Amino acid sequence: MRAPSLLLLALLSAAGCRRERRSFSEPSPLQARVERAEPLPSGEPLSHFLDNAWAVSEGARLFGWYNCAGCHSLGGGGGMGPPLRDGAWRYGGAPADVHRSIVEGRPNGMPAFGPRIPDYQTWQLVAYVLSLSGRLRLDVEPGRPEAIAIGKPPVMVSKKLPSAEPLPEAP
Amino acid sequence: MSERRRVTVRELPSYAFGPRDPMWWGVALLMCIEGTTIALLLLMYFYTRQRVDVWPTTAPARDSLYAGAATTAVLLASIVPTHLMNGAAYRGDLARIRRFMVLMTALSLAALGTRIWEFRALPFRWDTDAYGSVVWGLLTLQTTHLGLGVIENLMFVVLLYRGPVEKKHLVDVEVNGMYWYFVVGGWLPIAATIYGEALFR
Amino acid sequence: MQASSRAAETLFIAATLGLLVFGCHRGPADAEPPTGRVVLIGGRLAPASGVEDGEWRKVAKDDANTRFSGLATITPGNVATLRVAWTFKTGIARGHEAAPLVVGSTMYVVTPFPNRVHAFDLKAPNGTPKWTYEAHPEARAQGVACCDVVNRGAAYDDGRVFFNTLDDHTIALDAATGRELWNTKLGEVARGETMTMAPLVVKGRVLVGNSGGELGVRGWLTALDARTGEIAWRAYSTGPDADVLIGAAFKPYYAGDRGVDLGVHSWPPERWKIGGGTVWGFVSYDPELDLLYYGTANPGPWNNEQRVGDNKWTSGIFARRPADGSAVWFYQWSPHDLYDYDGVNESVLADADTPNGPRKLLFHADRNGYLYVLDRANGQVLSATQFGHVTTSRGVDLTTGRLNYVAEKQPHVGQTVHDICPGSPGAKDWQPMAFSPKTALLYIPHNNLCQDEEGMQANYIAGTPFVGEAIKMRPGPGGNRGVFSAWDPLGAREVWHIDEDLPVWSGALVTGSNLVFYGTMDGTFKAVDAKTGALLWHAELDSGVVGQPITYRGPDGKQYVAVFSGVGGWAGAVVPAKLDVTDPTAALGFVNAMRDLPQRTRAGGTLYVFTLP
Amino acid sequence: MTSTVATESTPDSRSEDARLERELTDTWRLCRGFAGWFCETNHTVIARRMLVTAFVFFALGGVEALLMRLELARPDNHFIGPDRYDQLFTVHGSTMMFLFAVPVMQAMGIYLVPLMVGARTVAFPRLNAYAYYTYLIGGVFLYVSLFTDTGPDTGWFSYVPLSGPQFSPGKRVDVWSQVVTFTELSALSTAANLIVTTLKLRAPGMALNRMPLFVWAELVTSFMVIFAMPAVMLATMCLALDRLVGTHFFNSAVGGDPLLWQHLFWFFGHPEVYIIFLPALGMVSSIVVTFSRRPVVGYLPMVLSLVATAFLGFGLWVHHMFATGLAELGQGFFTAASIMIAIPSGVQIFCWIATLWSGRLVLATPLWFVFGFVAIFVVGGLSGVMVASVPIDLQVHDTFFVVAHLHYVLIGGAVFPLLGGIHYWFPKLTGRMLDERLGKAGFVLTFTGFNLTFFPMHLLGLHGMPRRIYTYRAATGFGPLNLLATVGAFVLLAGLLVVLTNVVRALLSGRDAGPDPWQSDTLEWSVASPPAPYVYEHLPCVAGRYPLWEGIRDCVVEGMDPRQRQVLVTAALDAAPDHVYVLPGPSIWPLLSAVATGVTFITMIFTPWAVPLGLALGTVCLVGWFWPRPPHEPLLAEQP
Amino acid sequence: MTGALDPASTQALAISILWWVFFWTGLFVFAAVLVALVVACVRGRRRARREGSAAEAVPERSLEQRRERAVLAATVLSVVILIGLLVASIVGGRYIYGNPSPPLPVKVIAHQWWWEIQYPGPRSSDLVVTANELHLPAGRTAELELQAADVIHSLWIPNLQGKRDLIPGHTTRLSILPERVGRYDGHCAEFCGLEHARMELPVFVESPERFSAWLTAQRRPAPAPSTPEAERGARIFTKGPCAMCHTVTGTDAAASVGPDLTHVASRAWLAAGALPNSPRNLRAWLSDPQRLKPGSQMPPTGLSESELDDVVHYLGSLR
Repeated sequence: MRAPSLLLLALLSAAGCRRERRSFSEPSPLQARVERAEPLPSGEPLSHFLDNAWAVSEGARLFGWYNCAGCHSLGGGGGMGPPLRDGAWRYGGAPADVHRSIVEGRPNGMPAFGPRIPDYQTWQLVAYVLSLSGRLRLDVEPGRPEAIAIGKPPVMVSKKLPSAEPLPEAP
Repeated sequence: MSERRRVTVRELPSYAFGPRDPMWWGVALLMCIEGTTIALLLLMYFYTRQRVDVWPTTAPARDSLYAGAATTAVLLASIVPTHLMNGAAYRGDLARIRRFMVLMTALSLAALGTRIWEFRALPFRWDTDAYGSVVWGLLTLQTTHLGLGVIENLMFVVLLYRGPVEKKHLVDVEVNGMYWYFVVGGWLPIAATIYGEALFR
Repeated sequence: MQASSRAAETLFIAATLGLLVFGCHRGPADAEPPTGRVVLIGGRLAPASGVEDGEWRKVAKDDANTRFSGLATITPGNVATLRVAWTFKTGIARGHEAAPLVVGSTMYVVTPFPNRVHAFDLKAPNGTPKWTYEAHPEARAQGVACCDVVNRGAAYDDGRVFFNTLDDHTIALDAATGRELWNTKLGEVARGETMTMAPLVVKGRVLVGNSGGELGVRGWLTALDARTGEIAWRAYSTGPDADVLIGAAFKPYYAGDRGVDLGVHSWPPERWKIGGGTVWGFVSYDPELDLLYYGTANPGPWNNEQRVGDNKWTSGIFARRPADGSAVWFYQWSPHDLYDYDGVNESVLADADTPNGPRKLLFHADRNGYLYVLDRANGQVLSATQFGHVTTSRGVDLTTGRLNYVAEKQPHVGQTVHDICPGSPGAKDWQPMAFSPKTALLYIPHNNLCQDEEGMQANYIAGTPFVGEAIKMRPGPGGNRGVFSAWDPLGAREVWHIDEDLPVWSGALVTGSNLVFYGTMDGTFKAVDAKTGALLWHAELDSGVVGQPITYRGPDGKQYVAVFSGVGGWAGAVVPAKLDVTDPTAALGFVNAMRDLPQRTRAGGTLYVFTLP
Repeated sequence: MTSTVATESTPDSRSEDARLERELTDTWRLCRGFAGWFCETNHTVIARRMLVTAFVFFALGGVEALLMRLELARPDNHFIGPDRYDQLFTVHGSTMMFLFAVPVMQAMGIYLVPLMVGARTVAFPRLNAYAYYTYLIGGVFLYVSLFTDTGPDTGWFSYVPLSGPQFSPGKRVDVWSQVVTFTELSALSTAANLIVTTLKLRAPGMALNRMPLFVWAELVTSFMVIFAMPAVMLATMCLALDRLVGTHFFNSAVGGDPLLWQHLFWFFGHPEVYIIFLPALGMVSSIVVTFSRRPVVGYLPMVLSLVATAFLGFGLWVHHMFATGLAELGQGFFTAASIMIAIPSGVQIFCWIATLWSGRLVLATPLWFVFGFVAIFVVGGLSGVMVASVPIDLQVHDTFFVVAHLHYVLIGGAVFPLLGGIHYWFPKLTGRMLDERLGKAGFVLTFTGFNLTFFPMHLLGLHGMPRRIYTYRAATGFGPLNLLATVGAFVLLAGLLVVLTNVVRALLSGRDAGPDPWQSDTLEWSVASPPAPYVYEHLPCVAGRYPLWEGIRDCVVEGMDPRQRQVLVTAALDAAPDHVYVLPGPSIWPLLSAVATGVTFITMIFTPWAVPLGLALGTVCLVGWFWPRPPHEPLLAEQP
Repeated sequence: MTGALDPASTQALAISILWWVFFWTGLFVFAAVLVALVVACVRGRRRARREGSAAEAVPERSLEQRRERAVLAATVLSVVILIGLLVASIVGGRYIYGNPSPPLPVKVIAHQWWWEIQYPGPRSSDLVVTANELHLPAGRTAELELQAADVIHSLWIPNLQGKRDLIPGHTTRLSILPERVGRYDGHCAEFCGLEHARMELPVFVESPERFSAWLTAQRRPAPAPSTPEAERGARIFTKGPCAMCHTVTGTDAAASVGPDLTHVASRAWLAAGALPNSPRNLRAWLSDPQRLKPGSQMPPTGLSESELDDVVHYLGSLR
């Protein structure tokens, strides 16, 4: 009876640690920005951001500061830019694709923020963008902002992150 | 051995009604705690009210007023069987206690039903704005009291019909009646605040 | 089930309320008129310009922006038999706000992005264009177009067709062959600048303006030489007097607009450089006075606490000389605008014989909810009357010309203000009104929207939105989101109005036979009687109508009515862009008021031409 | 009902006493074995567990304080980063206030009040066990969270919007709000228990004006708990709802108000510090009376000042919010109330000094701690009067001056009397005597260490050192005094370790104490040390305020059936016997209910499905708890 | 003796006088209580030695009344003292609010972990926006309008005035009449998150002439870069990450979520009192801000060495 409870405790505390860790000056997991060209790894470094509540809340702050909210609207419902709250992804919904959209921009009007946003902040933005469509763990989802009430996005049925291959070019 | 004064207690009864009974005091203190909580939440309602420019921000629809009136009516009606049940408890008349307890439990379940209708009739959610939060807060708090009351009533019904009914249970019946008065009493100021506001807006 | 039952119930309550409101004849009569209003009694109005030619050479029919055509073959009697003559699918599923042009026997249309120009030979109307010009604008311009990638039409002059592309190019085409004559680049997409307006050609000058007030773009009106495409002059809406072409000739009527370099000193330091005041509406021209009239858009950012001061020369109207652009007078509809009330709406020019002599007038239905009647010679406000439900201001003080705001409704950073009416789209947005000299009435397609608003700190990053407001729009009192009303400008009162469920985002057209045409956002194209507002005919189009209807006499002598369908624009963006209706602040708050639009219509884009059988 | 019968100790009365004792021991026997540990409801057992748990949390809080002192010892020190430091000072504050101060005072009450009023048990023993387990689960939950980097980091009063959903991501503040809910639930249950025990189970003859002052203190404190704790439970519940389901109680953008949180919290916050402080006054009164060998001067003024402190305590919470810029008129009223509350405390001190002045002093260790208490508490009280004045408060609020003030009134005002009380009642709790020399040495070290640590903080505050900073620049000149404070902290640690060794040494090889080592006056000294599970062989009855001194120790109650766990219920005012009811024995349900409450509150942080789960578990526990157990006393003979 | 007890303004003077009144009264009361305690202890011990330590259950009636009267007297005395202190406090309080002459309006907005200061001028274009440094003219009352952009902060300048909270959703006011010229330390006094400790506000009280000279200098837009390094630095600044958050009036960088850097070189401290302003410190700050102020919202810029030199050079030119 003791072993599983200890294991459960260890699991919970690991999840707790990962969710709560405040990491300030850690180097970007994807080396310097200059090596943007190499293929984006999957898995490990992402949980550093996608399972970290602090990274998601920093992403929420930057989503407002860097004017992502201007085109994609505060709640991610879209405006000039496409909505980020529904499950539809024009350029792929995998974290790596969202990261490339931010860094390199997209032809139909998404500006390239690569040289202007430090890399770990880009990953924080990716974490927040995925939380907009309810793709993160429930205990990592950000709370309501201290602003006008927008309401949480409909929790996505499938928590699985979409695959990495991008959709065909939009019409 | 010096002179031993003796206080004999052999003839004293084994139960007593009203403030002579410790359980009565226990529930009275619970009423103080929950009463303070209701009072503070009502103060929060009026504090928030003077900070918001349009109040109620999304007015409760007419449907809510009907639902609120229904709950209030059912709760007020449930006072009668409670009062009669207490009377029967004082006289130890188990048959009448059972009958009124069943009636009271039925009315309390009805109140729970109209409360669900109230929740569904509100045209706003708890996260719509400050007004919605405070109103849902008040309703949820009162529903907790109501829910606890319903569970206790159901337990009493089962106890009175199936279980071994003891003398001290008369006191418990009377105390449960007192708690039910508190549930109804606690609802009146809340209803007046929420629905009164919507009526005279 | 719960949502629909609640919606039904709100409609039921709204309808009863609506009746109450309708009963008390909503309109100016009961609102006590602002003090000191000049009432012109018994005036006779004449259109400023010439006789009916059966064509539609300018988007607004004439320089006076009347959208009135003398044609009368289609009459209230036979309009019921109107049927589709031919259609043309543009193949673009965005907002079609353009007005077709008809010159001789050719019709020219401009589509939204990617801004193709099609010319149709009306002698053989089979829906296939005679020629098509591909502008190939930059794709990234779509990312800085605030309110859908629209284009409001082309201009024709002396065998040339002029139009703007989204990526800030003004292009002239040879009307016969569609060959590009010249192509001038006027703005910088990277700074958020786009161009959507319909040019106006006056005395060999092509007048164009930019848009992008939501991205902190500094507004200007530019005159290009019609033959060569070089820039003749450019008048900015903010900045030092030199940039704004304010010189000795500048004599504004009201004292508040007189001063040196007000375009700089009425802004926090250097903020006029990203101060908005773009020019994306319609331009009017009075040949007798030789004055251009155009409006300037909202100051940037929307959050007014970040731009203390009157923010000259935004949300106002300029009168300029077409030759050198020098400003003659200016009036500010909304000084220190609080709610994004752009001042670009069209100005209809008309003359009136008044007891004390003829008076040159200008009618303007502004987004701040007032219908202004100005003396277009010197810019004096003769009357300013509320033509919609207004809670944000108490009236216009005619002695100082200033709009006095209601303090409690001023948005603040970090505080939500409720029931702001009219909402940011205004009582009337860009949708142009029509004016019939025969009935002397203005036919106004407008909105009935309110909103809750919270100010936020706007952070300027070039090429990204610079707004600073979180908005949730709601239907106004009565529950209907749109109104089409007929208005007597001289009597400053409403004659009749039709409550429309959706905002009336299409232009209006009035004909000599007292017929008024307009379209609704759920795809109904209607004809109503100009005198009574009775619905005479309607047709269901494939998509919502946000275009400008026109009428012309075809080569076969029959009268045709043409209009674009294709829902979009700021109001309809939720459909073509497939926005998420669960986020109330999407599309700067409009989605909260248009949640049901995706079920009411589909995106599309078709040119419909109707005629009698 | 009292009949006086002359009896002498005949052989059969001695054997009859032995039989009585055998039956009582059997009726009130404690549970045996591992499972028994969990179903025990005897109030002395539960109180001892609560005391030990509280002092364990006191030690943990002390370790956190030392880590903070090490971080602040030198300027620009990065021994602990800001994130870890924020967790430390928040958990230090929350542990000391919620997990140590209130529970330890209530534990002393639960242990001593039944003994002092002459009852065999508290009124609701199972509720008492439930209170302890809820408190234990709350404390363990806080420390498990701290060690999984989820320790709260927004201060022990967690001002919104910093503790709100936007600026405190993750579950840290949720842990804090649930721990507060746990401890408040436990405090409310214990308070209700103490009130009913004091009012209904007093020995016959112990009218209200004959109750010992410690019992008065616990009664008044419990009433404060009843009316103060709901405010913080409501506040933390609203904060949890704001954070988890998006309500807008404190969202200033939509009409909520951050000041609403401050009003709600401090409406509880200030009574909370008096809830900690009043039982300490009761302990001082007991110690002063015993070691002055005479009744207290002015019994009635002492009781009235206790009640006055309680009422005034609810009227001055806004003095925590002078800096928020509220209207000046309001501040004037709260300044007056905050200054006036010094009067009841002053009356108490004057009465104690008068008692000492006219008594025959026995300078035992408890009395030394009382002297230490008076010295430190008067300084704390006076700095309190300074903080009550708006202009001065605007200079010293949220600075180290306030840190000094709160430690002077809390450690000085509550911990010193508590240590005195521990030294005074240790013989009763364990049956062993503490060593006087070690006790006095411990006092001296603690007293000097305390002043060395906290007096310099007054100066630091005035110089401009804000509260809750993890480091400071060398140029600010705060370095030397901070170093002095850190050194003082280790001296204070040494003092407390001496007290600990004294306790451990006494437990192992302390002198046997016997029932009444100090020849004290109150009833608990009339029973064995430690008292038997049934406490009184014959329930006592009382004719005066100092029963053991007035030599009427032999008044007894007879007629109780030793074969049943009977409790004599007496009238609230004059304690005339009213009726005798049978108490339920030990039960596992308090533990199960506490676990159910714990599971519900903890899962509530992670998923809203915790509410229906909690409802189901709660219903099961409610039924299990209240379902009648044999032997039954059937209401109607014929019906089943 | 810096801080609250070294007043350099009318308000701080009033408060320090009130403080000394309370201090000496408190000292007197403390001394009296301590003396009473010692005397009681000595008398009690002597009485115990004389009469043994048997409990005296019913003390002598008349002596008891005399003791109760003594307690009553002590209580009455302390009530009188407390009322005196209350009156002193209310009288003292009047000084910290009153401001006779028309005040200099200053707007202070607190952000998470830095101060934004605005000096409105006669015309809108005369507005001066600066950060982390407050200049006040001696002899003239300044009325600070306080707002918070995120959480609750508290502005406290011990030498000049009591503290006032800055609360989101509320506007609070603080009026200061500085008398003595000099540099004083201001602090954030309400816990506001990770870097609450490094949220200081240096305050410079100057003569009115120097103050107006400083103000007109601050009103000028940033000087155009003169040297090639400064030009490169300016381009990196406006095209790179800096323009995402900072404003340099007169250039394209107009973002306002970070401190205004138009005249950053004229400031004495960097990063709200984290370190003194020098090219070396500025370089250290830009290369790794998280080491000096962990948790600050300034990200490491990731610029290369040469880019750093150019930017430091450019920022150095912003006098």
